[in-house]
Amino acid sequence: MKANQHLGNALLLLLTKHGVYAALLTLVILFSLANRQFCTSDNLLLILQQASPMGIAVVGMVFVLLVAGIDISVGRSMFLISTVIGFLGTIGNDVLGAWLNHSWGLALILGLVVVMGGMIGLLNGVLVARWHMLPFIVTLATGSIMRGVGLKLSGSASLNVPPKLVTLANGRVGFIPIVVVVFVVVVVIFDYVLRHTQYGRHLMAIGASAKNANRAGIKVNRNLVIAYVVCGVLGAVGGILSAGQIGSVAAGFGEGNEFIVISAAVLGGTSLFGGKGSIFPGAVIGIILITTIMNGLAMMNASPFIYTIAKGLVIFFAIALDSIRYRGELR
Amino acid sequence: MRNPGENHERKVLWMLRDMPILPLLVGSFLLAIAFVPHFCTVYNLKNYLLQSADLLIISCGLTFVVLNGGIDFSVTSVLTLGSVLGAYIMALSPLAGSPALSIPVAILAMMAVGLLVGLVNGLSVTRLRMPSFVATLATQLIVLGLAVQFASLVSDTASIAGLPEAFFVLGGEGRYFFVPILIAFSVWLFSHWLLARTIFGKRVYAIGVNPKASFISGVPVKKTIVQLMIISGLFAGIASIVATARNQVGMPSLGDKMFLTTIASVIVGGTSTSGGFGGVGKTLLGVLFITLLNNAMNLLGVGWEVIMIVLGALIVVSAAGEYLLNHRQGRV
Amino acid sequence: MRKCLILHAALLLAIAVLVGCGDRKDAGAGKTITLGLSYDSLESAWLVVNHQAVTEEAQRRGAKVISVMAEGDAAKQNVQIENLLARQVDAIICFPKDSAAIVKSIKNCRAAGVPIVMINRPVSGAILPDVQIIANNQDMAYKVLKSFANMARARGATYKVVLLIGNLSDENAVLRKAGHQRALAENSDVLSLVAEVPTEWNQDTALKGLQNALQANPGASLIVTPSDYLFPPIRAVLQQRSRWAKRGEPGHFAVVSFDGDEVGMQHLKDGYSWANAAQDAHLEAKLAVEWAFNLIAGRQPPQRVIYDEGQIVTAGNFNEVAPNVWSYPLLR
Amino acid sequence: MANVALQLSDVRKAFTGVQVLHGINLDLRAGEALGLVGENGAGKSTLMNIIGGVIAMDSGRMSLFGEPYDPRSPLSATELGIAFVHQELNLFANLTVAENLFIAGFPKTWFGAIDRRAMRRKASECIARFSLPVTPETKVESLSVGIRQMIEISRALMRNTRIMIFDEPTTSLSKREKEKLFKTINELKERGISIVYISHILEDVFRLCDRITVLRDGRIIATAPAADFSESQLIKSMVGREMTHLYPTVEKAIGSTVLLEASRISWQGIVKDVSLKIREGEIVGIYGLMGAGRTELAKVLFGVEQLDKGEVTMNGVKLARLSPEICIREQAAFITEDRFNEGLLSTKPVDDNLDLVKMADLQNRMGVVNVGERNRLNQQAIRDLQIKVSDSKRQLVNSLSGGNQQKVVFGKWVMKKPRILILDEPTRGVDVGAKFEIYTIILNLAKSGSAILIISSEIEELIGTCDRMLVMKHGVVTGDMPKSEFDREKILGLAL
Repeated sequence: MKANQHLGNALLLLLTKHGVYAALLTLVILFSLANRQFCTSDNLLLILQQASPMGIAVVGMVFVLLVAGIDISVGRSMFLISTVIGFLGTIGNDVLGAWLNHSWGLALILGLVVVMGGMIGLLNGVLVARWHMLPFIVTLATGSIMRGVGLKLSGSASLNVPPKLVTLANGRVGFIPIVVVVFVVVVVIFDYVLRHTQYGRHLMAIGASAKNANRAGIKVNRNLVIAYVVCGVLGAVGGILSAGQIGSVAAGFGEGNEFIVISAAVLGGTSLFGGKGSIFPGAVIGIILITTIMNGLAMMNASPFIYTIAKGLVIFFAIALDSIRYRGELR
Repeated sequence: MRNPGENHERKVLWMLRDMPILPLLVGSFLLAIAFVPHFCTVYNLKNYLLQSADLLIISCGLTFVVLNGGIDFSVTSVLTLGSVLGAYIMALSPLAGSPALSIPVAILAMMAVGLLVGLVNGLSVTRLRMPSFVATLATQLIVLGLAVQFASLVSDTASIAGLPEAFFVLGGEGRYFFVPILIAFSVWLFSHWLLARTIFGKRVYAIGVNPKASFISGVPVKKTIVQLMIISGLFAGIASIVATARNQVGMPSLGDKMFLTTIASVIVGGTSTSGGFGGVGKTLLGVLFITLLNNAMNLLGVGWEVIMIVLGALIVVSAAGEYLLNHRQGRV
Repeated sequence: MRKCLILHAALLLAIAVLVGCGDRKDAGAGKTITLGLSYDSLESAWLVVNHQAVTEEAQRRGAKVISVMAEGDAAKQNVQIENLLARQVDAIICFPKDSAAIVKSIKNCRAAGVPIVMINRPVSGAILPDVQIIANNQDMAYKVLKSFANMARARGATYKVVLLIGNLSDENAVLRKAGHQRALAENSDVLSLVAEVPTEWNQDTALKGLQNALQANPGASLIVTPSDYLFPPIRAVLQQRSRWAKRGEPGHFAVVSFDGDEVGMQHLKDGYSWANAAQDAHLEAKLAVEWAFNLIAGRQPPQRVIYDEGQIVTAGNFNEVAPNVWSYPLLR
Repeated sequence: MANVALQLSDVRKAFTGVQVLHGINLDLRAGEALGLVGENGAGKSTLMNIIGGVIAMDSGRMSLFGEPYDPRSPLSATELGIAFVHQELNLFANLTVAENLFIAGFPKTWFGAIDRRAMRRKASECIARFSLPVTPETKVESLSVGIRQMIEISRALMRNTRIMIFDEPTTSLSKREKEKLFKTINELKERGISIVYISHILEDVFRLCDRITVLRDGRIIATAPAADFSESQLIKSMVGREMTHLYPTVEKAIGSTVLLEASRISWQGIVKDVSLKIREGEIVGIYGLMGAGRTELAKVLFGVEQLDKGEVTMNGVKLARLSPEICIREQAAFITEDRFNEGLLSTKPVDDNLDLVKMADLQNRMGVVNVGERNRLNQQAIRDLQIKVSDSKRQLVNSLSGGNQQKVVFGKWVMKKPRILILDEPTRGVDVGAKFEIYTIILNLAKSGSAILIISSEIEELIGTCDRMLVMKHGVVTGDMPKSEFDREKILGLAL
């Protein structure tokens, strides 16, 4: 019986560690068999391109999940940030208009709204760390506030984003889409931060045990807040690129993106209970897997509602696997 | 305590701490009567109660889960799937011809949907040890997907119309406006009875405060958690009956936007998000307050986006207030 | 203690301010007519213009306008219309979210004796509103695609079609799909359908769906969209594939559209699209307000449905027809 | 006095009204190893936590190398050169050995990233010193507890440490690891670092320490060079207190029926092959030091943890599966040592705590609790146990004194009229007066025919109340003696 249990545990470990690769491989083979167009370099690039904006947000989410937090406001902060950009275009101020049409001016404005994303993260972080509120309640509430503010700004109309941004988000360097380049850069930077800086290692430590971390002299609250700020910043970048890809921000923009982002992180092996997870390969493989599922289902002409069900099943199983060894309270 | 002069102050404080929403509700109500045009008309007060009905039912269910320190995101999807399934049975299925048969079957089916989803949630939490906020996030997606997929399979248009007239009574059609109010009130009364009088209720509170001590004291922790998740789902199923009857169609978008108001009702009402404190009495006040806010702002022509902002801010303020009060009391 | 009281006082004050912000000039107003506007959302440029035109037209006629927005929630729209009725508006002009679910509101209006006029989006159900001002969706969708097919036949070109589909809870989307499909069937010599892309009226869904559909069908050469609202994702996808080119330029990808709003007409003028079925935002607004006033005065319309016959603008007749389209003055 | 590293004068501390430290005066000299011995609950941990900045003292003064010393947090203590090696491990399992060693401050390159090469180099040195079978890149989660502890010690050594406090460092080390540790400690002494060494293993204390301080009941009994003590003297001064509290005398008879029987119980290597039998009316005590497996035994007996091997029989019924629910059905009760986390709903009123176990019997077929009966029983329990509470409906349990809190826990179980009681540290954190009342409750329960198992780290208490005593050490029962053979030194000798 003992031996059996050991075998089971080993199998489980294998599944949690490498299951995502197996799943990806199986899916790629299945979809390739189902549609000849699937396994072309064009389509694989397309998958990367579709995955990139959300992938950037997943990187931020990993930071928050590592300290056993969660941010379900990320979709709505994407909406607010993008709406602000669209809104600036509708003000009709000549100077502002000129800026939006100028590369450097646009860069500055984008920089400012990304900072705004950081401020949103700061608010979430402070409420969670200093005021000891449950992360999912905090971010549910701030999310609804952001959505309200965004709708107020746009008057619930769809707004166009600056053409320069559209060109940026849909452009290519050589044959590689720019968004993919941005994604890679973000992954490289933040993977480095996580692995090779004191901050990153402290995050892992806090996730493993906040009490021990405090005893070891780590500034737990400050690091926690920074994690939420990172999540806010990267969520904003992802949102901006996603809006740029579409070319406009409608009232429904960003709704439900938090599902994709969180489930991608968890699929990539990041634990909801903190202290475990990675950006490369974890987050990257997670978002690619989800995008592949969506892409492949579309190629098989599946009903779009199946996507929702598939998304739900994916997140359910990813989290069920993550939870099996959890020994805390049931709630 | 030591100083008799403090006694009165302590009583007020006790009341404010225990039911901070009550003076707010009364105050807002008076403000609304005084300043909101057409608020205090029979037509509007009737609307007000009708609008609270389904919210109260669904919030009561959610209260049980929040009392355990958890959350149930899937209630809105249960509302949706129930609505679509019930409407299908009443309007499109082979039973559709005989309302006398199809209506009860539909009602049972809608409740069964809630029961089933609640069971899955409960088992996910207890057996698979998933935290409820992600387990239900996932079931929310799955159930919503099922609802929309089902609707698109059985009907060309997304919403399913053509329900039997008799069913609308449950939604308060015409002179039967008291029916949904009565249903909601019975559900509330039942919840209150469960929590205040039965052993199940006592166990819910005990587990919410200290699951470990409850377990050692012989409380069947897992069973109780499954039960309260089932209640949450079941009540969402009942709410789905009332909401469907009220809108008179089966809608795959019925619950989409409802979660915020639901959780806001529970939290603003004063049930603690960390579990063990609160109850449906508070939720009732929360529901009345949130609906009042919605209704009054609507009458004033304030946009829904402003209401969203206000609801979000209220949740933050309630949770922060709870933290402040408890921190000083040394609870936490 | 003091903190607690201050918190309460602050919250009540905030509510009072919110109440104060709302307009309550009509509290004792005399005979001015009040129109209630209930729009689902203002997502597309067409709706923004239409909503504004209705407001201006009503104000020009001396009416006061109260506007509420349902943000894509059909159940909320019903509640909001109830609240409009509570405010004792004289008539309601409604752009419904859900063609079936709105029936409940029509009933409510009947019961309250308040006329309701549907604008642009028709109702599917047994009970129709007093007046519907709608485009002849199916006919226009059929005609616009048919005229494209004729042009194609004249040039000896054949097309592989990707058909975008709107949200099926919107009767407009259902009817336009039917019109498009009829045209496809009748012109199968030049048009062959290779993929249908459901968009849910969501630009992101449309973007991803279209990307995947074009990937799966490299031979596709025509996109048919049921609304100009979907142009941004169409443009983005074609740009990504280097297919966003004018007619006659290498790599050109044909587009046929619907609505005739500023964006769609501009693309037609610039040569990116081939044809557009323009429905008149101003005309529909004018008719709606006119009939709302007529109904208030007790005049009944000759028929329940008043069609905006619309205009089919193509690359061929642009110079003749386009100046008659409402959005023409906005073009660059 | 230039060579005094740390000086404590008149340090006092009380928890919820119970005085734990009564004016401690202590000198720690530079470069010496000071052994600190005493029974559980003597105040060693509290004292060390005050020095380590984990808790604050109520009054008194401390000075560190002549400077006034009053740490606000563990961090400030660390910065001033005081390192702590705790009983419980403070490592992060998800990080590597090297990362754990440097967690408080990584070596950095010029642009702020972690200098992996420097880190690896320094970590390797550290590992080499103990010749641990790890590399700097090994993840801590894959290591044994012993090795983890060595890493924790190394971590403390890495800092500019002047004083090191070891709290039971060897409990999970193998013999070889222990030898290495001792060698290191001697090296440290030579480098002028002061050591405080807390241990129950007197042999080790004698071997390592220059001086030994004995702490008892929050007072320092003796401080003298190690050579001045013999082992038996040391034990005597540790336990040799006069009877400070009286024990009630209740006439009772021990019956012949065995109510609780456990045979060959094992759990996770912490409880090994334990058997016991308790008859009706009998009180059996279990004495053991911290980590002897006493608490774990109690939890296994009550089904809180699932046993790996063995059988439990209650009331003559062999139980196939154990859980609190099932045990309660067999009329068993369990009072845990951790009142706050496992015993009470501390933020709830007294009434809600008292009825927690009993309420299952007060429901009708609909599950409705008979509130009148409940209130009557609650009031009766409050009267019987003399719980001092003004309004049992409103007053929160955590506002009561320790003794009354414990009586509430007793009340919760006594209401059920249990036949079998398992009591783990029943008088912990309870003042002297309330202790007497609690003993009375226990003895009266035994008189009414219940079988009682008391686990305690206070020998006095067991001698005063028990009919028979078992001694546990490392999960094994090392002694079993009737009341006539009770002897403090013998008991402690068996436990050490």
